[in-house]
Amino acid sequence: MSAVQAVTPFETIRTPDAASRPVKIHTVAVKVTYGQKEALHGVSIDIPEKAVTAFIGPSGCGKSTFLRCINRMNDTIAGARVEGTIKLDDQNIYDPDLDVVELRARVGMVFQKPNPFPKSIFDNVAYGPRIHGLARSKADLEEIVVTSLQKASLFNEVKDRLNEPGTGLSGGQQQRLCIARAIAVSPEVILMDEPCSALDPIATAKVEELIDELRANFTIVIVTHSMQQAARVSQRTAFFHLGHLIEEGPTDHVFTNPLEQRTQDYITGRFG
Amino acid sequence: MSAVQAVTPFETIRTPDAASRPVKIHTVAVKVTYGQKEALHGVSIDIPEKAVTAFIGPSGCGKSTFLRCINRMNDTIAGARVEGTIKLDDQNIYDPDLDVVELRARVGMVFQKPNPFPKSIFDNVAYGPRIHGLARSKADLEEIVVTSLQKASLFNEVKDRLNEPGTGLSGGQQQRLCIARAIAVSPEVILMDEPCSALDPIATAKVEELIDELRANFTIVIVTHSMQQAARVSQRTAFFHLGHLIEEGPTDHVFTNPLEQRTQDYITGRFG
Amino acid sequence: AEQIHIAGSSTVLPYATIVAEAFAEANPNFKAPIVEGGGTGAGLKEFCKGVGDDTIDIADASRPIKAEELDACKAAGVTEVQEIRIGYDGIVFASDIKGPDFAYEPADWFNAIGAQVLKDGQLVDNPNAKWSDVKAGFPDWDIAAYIPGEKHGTREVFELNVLLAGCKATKAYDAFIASGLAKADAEKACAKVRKDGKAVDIDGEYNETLARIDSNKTGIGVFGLAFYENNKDKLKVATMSGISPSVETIAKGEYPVSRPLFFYVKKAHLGVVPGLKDYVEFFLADQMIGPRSPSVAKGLVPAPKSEREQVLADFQAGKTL
Amino acid sequence: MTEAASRLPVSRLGGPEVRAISRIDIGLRRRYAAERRFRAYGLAAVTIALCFLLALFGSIVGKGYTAFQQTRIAMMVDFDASIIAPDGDRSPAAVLSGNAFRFDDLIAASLQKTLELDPDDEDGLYDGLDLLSKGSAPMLRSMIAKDPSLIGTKRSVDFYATGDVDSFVKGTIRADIPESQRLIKDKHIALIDKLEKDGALHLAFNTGLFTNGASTRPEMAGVGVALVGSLYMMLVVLVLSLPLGVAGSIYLEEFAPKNRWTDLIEVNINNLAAVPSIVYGLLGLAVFINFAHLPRSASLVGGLVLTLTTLPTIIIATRAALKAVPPSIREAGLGVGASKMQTVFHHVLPLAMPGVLTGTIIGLAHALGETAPLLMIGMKAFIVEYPTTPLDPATALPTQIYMWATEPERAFTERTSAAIIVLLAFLLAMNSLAIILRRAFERRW
Amino acid sequence: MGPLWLLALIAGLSFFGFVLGHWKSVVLSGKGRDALAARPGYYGAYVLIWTAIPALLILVVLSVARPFLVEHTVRVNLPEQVLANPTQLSLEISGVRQVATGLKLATHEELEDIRIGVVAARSVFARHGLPLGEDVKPYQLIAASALNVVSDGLNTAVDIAVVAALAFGLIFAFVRVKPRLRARNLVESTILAILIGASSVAILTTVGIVLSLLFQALQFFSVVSPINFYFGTVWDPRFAAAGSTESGQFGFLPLFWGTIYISFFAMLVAVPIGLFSAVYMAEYATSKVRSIAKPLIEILAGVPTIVYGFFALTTVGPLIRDFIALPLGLGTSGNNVLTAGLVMGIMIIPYVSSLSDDIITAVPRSLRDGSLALGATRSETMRQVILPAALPGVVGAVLLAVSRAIGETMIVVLAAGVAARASLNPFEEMTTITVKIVNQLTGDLEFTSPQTLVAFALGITLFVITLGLNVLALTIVRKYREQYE
Ligand SMILES: Nc1ncnc2c1ncn2[C@@H]1O[C@H](COP(=O)(O)OP(=O)(O)OP(=O)(O)O)[C@@H](O)[C@H]1O
Ligand SMILES: Nc1ncnc2c1ncn2[C@@H]1O[C@H](COP(=O)(O)OP(=O)(O)OP(=O)(O)O)[C@@H](O)[C@H]1O
Ligand SMILES: [Mg+2]
Ligand SMILES: [Mg+2]
Repeated sequence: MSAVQAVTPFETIRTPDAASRPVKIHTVAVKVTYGQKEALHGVSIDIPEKAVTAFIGPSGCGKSTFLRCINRMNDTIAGARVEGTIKLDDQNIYDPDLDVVELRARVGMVFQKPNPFPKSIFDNVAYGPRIHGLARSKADLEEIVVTSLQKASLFNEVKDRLNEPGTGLSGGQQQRLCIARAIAVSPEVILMDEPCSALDPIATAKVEELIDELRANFTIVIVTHSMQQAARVSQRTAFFHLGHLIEEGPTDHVFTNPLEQRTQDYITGRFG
Repeated sequence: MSAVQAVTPFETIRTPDAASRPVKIHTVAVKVTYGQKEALHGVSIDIPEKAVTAFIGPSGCGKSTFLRCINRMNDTIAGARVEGTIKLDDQNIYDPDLDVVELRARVGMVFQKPNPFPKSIFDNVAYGPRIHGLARSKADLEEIVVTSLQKASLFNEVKDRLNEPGTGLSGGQQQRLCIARAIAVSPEVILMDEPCSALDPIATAKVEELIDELRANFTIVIVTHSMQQAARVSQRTAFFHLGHLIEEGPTDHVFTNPLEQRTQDYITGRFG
Repeated sequence: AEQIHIAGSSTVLPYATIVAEAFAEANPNFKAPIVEGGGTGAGLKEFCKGVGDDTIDIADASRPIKAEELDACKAAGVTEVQEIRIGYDGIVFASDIKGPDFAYEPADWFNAIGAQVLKDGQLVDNPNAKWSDVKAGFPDWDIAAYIPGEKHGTREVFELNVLLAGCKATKAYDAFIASGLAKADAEKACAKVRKDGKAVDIDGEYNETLARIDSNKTGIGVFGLAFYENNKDKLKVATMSGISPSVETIAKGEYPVSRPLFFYVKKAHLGVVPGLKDYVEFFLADQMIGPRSPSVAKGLVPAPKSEREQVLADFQAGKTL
Repeated sequence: MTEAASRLPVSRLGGPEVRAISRIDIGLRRRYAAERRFRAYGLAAVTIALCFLLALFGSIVGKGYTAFQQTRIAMMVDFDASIIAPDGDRSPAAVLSGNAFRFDDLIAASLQKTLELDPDDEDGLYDGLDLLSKGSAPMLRSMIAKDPSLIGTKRSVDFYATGDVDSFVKGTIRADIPESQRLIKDKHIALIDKLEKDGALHLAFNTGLFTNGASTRPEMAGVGVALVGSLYMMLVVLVLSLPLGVAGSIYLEEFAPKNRWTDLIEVNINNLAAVPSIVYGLLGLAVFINFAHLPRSASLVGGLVLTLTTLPTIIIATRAALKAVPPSIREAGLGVGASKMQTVFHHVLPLAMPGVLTGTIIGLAHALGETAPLLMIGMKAFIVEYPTTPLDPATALPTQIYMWATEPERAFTERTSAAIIVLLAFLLAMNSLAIILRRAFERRW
Repeated sequence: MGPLWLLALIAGLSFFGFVLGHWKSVVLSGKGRDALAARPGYYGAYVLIWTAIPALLILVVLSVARPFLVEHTVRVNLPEQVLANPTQLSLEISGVRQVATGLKLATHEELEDIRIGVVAARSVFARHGLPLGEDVKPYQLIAASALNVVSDGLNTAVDIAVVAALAFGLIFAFVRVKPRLRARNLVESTILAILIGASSVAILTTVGIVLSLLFQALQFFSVVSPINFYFGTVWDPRFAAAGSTESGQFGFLPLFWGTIYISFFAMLVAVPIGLFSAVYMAEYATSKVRSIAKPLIEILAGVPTIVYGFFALTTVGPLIRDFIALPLGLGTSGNNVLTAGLVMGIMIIPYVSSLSDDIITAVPRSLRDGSLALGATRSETMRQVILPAALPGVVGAVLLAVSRAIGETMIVVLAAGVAARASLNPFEEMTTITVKIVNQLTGDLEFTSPQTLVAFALGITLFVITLGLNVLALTIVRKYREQYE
């Protein structure tokens, strides 16, 4: 509990480190078109390994779109077309030879709108480990589920009702369930689209805690609308605007000393 | 523009007034049970007219549940049972004689998860006015739609694509669409379940602006996880915890001088 | 083929099944024959598909096989077809039991449902709306005649023995000839049935006709003799040219409306399909289609003994078409 | 700077607020009337549908229930060894062979005793025999063949009365019309009365209706063969059409690229549903019998043809159900690294299951009642012997019903309705499993 | 081994293969050098597929080839004069086959007797319960014993081939099981292939249907000109008097009109009742009522059509005649379009109601909530939000119902009659294309006449018409579909 007490929502930046790391995801000129509409106009960014990268930007600027490119979830949208290069560990993920399923197993995702399966809470979390064979035994599986739920700080609330449907949870609980579901398969990269939008400050703090913990081993990309959150958890920040990547750099730089006026304006809420 | 510029996300409380107002919604010992599980254990609260009341509390504490009681949306959940009294303008809304449709027309709601209809953006907003016959003519209807979208500060982003489906919007855009949809029928009471959760600070500020403006004529209840937001927009704040209403009062009181330790702890993020 | 397979006319079907059943009972060591309905055309089509294991052995027919069909048979390798004539089918006219008695002449039917009839010496589109218009003394009923559909073998008999006869009797035939039609065309014109709904084609079975009379008590239906016999508590039969239809009057040739029934045997199968030869012989036995046989009880009009003997002899002699 | 911002103050003046102050009439009264009407239409629709069902059921059951009982005539039979086994050989084979008329003698003898006839009264004997089913002698013979120990004993045997007697006893042949029009003669009625008084003539449950094969004698006819044939066919249909239909739909809906080709296929499958079933019969005749040389009249072929007729229904239902599953479910599955195949089989298909099962229920119901295609492949047939495998000749319930419906004898009329009841019972039994399954899969989200 | 035994063997070994593959992958992963690329189950399935599919293929191929081989054997053993008559051949072959069966039944001594000719084979076989139509000819005996030899040999060959395939597949796949092997992808592509195969059944069916109709339709059109057929207004394919060649009038239009008219009335009954029932069950009824009403209504689809037919003929038709047609002076017939439409409509109610109900229930609740929260009544929600979202499914259901209506015969025959007429008055008799297809195919008419062949022309025309209907429906759905989420 001490950790939680240390973080109060009104405190400011938890000084992220600015160490340079190998690149995990390398993208060049990624363009996305939905039907006629171009939603991303050529985004090039390098996402470092074992660090948290935050995407910020006004609503509708293409953050989710870009995130969904990284694990090729845009494939599922009829009419969505992706151009450009995205490399994960030097492998082009839009390579026709690439196994999308493996990619998605390596690059997990928490969606913006929580979408639990209409199954029990337990099965929601156990599904990933089951199909990937991460558990050797039933006990193993249970442990994975419990740990994941605990990490997503949902366990206490649902421990008596693991067999009830995940769709019967509150909004914030569903969101945490989806986080638990994503981390249960321990992917190398975790893409989180506003994972704390429906969470109260304490739950948020715990999830941030989790993210901080995860970055020791995983690469994390998080979309957030909260500057504070970006400042607190991320090491690098990318600012999107109207389908363009405006600026990208170490979080403290971006927040304290942005290169672009638009970034400055957005961060200070003086946008227009 | 001046209004927008005045609000920066890092500023603090916009001193809400503490004037006393007639009660709009009066609830006594509201209990809600989902199947076996009691989600609310008897909540009694008075919600004043023409003011903004904020519900705060940790995820899963029953805020949405309570909100859904006020316009009887819980009726639609199989297995949900509501006990106690809820009066709107002295009329018991659980009275079997009461007209639910009229109630819901008077008490609008923005859901936690944005749920646009699979119709065009225009039709999404026009739906309510159409069924209630609020527009005398096509031009009238168009005006309502445009104004509502403008108020939800979505208009600029979608003005070229009013005929495209609302489901093709980004998460934050969908949320604003749902706000526009709700205000288009100008209900007396507007229940907003985390209306800004997917919005960037500027959009949030605009929505807060809108809420502030609306309270001149409407009663507003808003669920939020952001203390700052509650402090900024609400005149009264209610704190929920584990299905109980812990404390309720003028917002500045609650935030600066809470009666209960738990409230204090929650607000300062020192919970547990 | 382990067992005899029969298909064809649904008029012959009841007799074929009676014989098949009796045959199976009398010869427990043969498997019971399979008898299908489906209509003469369909049966002959299956029959003429070829010889061999997966083709049928016998086709029941309510009309003689046509030359084209025989050609098709031969083209498919069914070169030797033996024709067996089993007896006759009587066709009767009946109405609801509660109604009055009818005594028809062919001319009445022609005047009632012919497309064009003679009126005051002129050929006109049939103007008769009620039976009383056809002949004084008939009841004041709207004409509603349920006649066999055009695809039925019975229809041909009806046209030939009733309509054409009536046409000739009313001199309409002469009028057709006089109007310049060739003989064949005049016969066709005689057989033409009015299309204004007073004559209703029944493509189904006699039960359907009965149900129609049930729902329209003033309707007159065309039935098989057997069907009438089994429903004479519901139906009242009419006489034709003064003769009341019965097995005896038809067998004697007094009652005019009847037709022969047949089945066709693939000679090539005789040696191969167990029991086929025995079945045919069994069929032709007195106990099966003789005057006191169950087939006759079911409505088959038996052929004279000499005729039956001749058919059997022809079969045994291997006579083919 | 932006347009929205500059317009904001303006819209504050007009717009919804103004209206809000004097609450406008939202036409509730009219809308409630519409709501009530809508609901009433719904209720009316369900009620009408159920009334139709009730009317149909009423008429069928009303006509058919009597067929479950049957008139029997109990007579003492002296299983005289000297008649049955004149050469002393009591083996079943010997019973079955030899002079078939010796069993008629047995029956005549016991009839004479039962009716207390003068041995020389031939007319009386024939009148008596008229009451008994013509199948009595074969019945007696197979009875003895089955149990040769009967030979030499005396035993009361329940003989079937003929269909006409049965109908008369049940009242479907009326006695109050002149004898010439009546289907049963006065002398027979007298005998029936006498037998009834003696207690020999009685009604018993008609087991033969369920166990016997086809017969030209209504009293001995049963739907046994048809039942087995239908059972085989439905098994074939279920085993083939459900997996084929579901697998095909999954491919078309979830995997196939969306292009003109798949559009064409979709239209095509919808169109297959509109092909008259007799055309499927023609196809089955050409493919399964003429080309693949499967035997005619076999329930396997019937099942295959019906599979083809059922497939479109199942595919259309399944595709509609798959379409109705929200895409977010698919995303959730893919998002945790499940393959498309896994997502479909683990999440999408279970959610679509109610629709799949509805398609199956309706498709099978249709298939069970279908006759036209069976006509083409020789399954509307007179078949006495039970099929032991799906390759043996068999008939089906609906074709049996049609055949009985065309029989002239009165006794077949009630049996037709009885056979329909059997078919409906079969249908209910078949569907109940699917219905239970469907209930299990139904969930709202 | 018989085919059933072989199938059982394949099933057994496949299962064994599954276990082996599973086991090996587990053991390999336990050694911990490489992580498995897929779940052990997929390795099992991989081995299973390799074990079962080649063996099954071989079994199928050999079973298909077998009759040809057997026939060939018999043929080479038949004397010239028999071979000279090719049409008799199949009969001869079946005769030989029976003899061959008999030879297997007979005992050793009996065979010897038959060979030296002391007893007739026929009587020997009869003793074993195999009746033959006629005496066995010597060449038949020769051919039959050759056949027995070959077919025994074939049996052994099949056994060996299948066992070899099993062994090969099992070992091959087992050896290939390595942690790096992407078993899941391989298994899934096999499943995909199976799915494609399943969907191609529908396509093949179409091809089959078109082919089975086309040739005879063309034959028909060589006798009757398509113009007379398609634009003819009189349907009167007169029963050609014996020997005559005249064929009659084949006007398609009255049938077409009858089909449209009757189907229209059927839909007029089924669509509102079905849709409203679906809406009621999905939205208003308690789950208990729904769980009873839905299966009950589904029974309507399973009642044999003859029941509907007689219901129409004896009950509905007279009612309509006596209470509507006669008072209005519109008709005197108990057989009419209205009756047929009404009764057919009843039959197809469940197609609309049950399928629509499922689809309506599948629409996510959030949409419903969204509408209700705006103050929409339930009916408004249903009409304006849920039904549009459920449109593709509902249209599919309606199409299915139309299809069923178009394909129905018995009801039309009994309720509307078989008279081909075109009239606007729904109280008159009319008939449909399908009725005529069935009638022309099953009557007593000669099968080579245009009167029978016209059924094929009607069939293919109907096919094309309904195809157009479906294209139209697809376009409508595309246009108005509201894809949720
Ligand atoms: N449909 C349901 N069935 C069963 N339990 C439910 C259902 N909806 C909510 N609950 C439970 O009721 C409790 C209150 O839920 P509610 O949605 O009101 O929480 P909340 O305060 O809105 O939380 P959040 O901030 O996460 O949205 C939670 O424990 C939740 O799991
Ligand atoms: N399926 C779609 N079809 C058409 N346009 C889309 C679709 N999804 C997103 N868009 C459009 O693409 C743009 C970028 O959307 P995206 O969801 O990436 O925004 P975002 O940055 O995630 O916004 P938010 O913060 O509101 O979630 C938006 O203008 C949106 O309207
Ligand atoms: Mg987004
Ligand atoms: Mg909530």
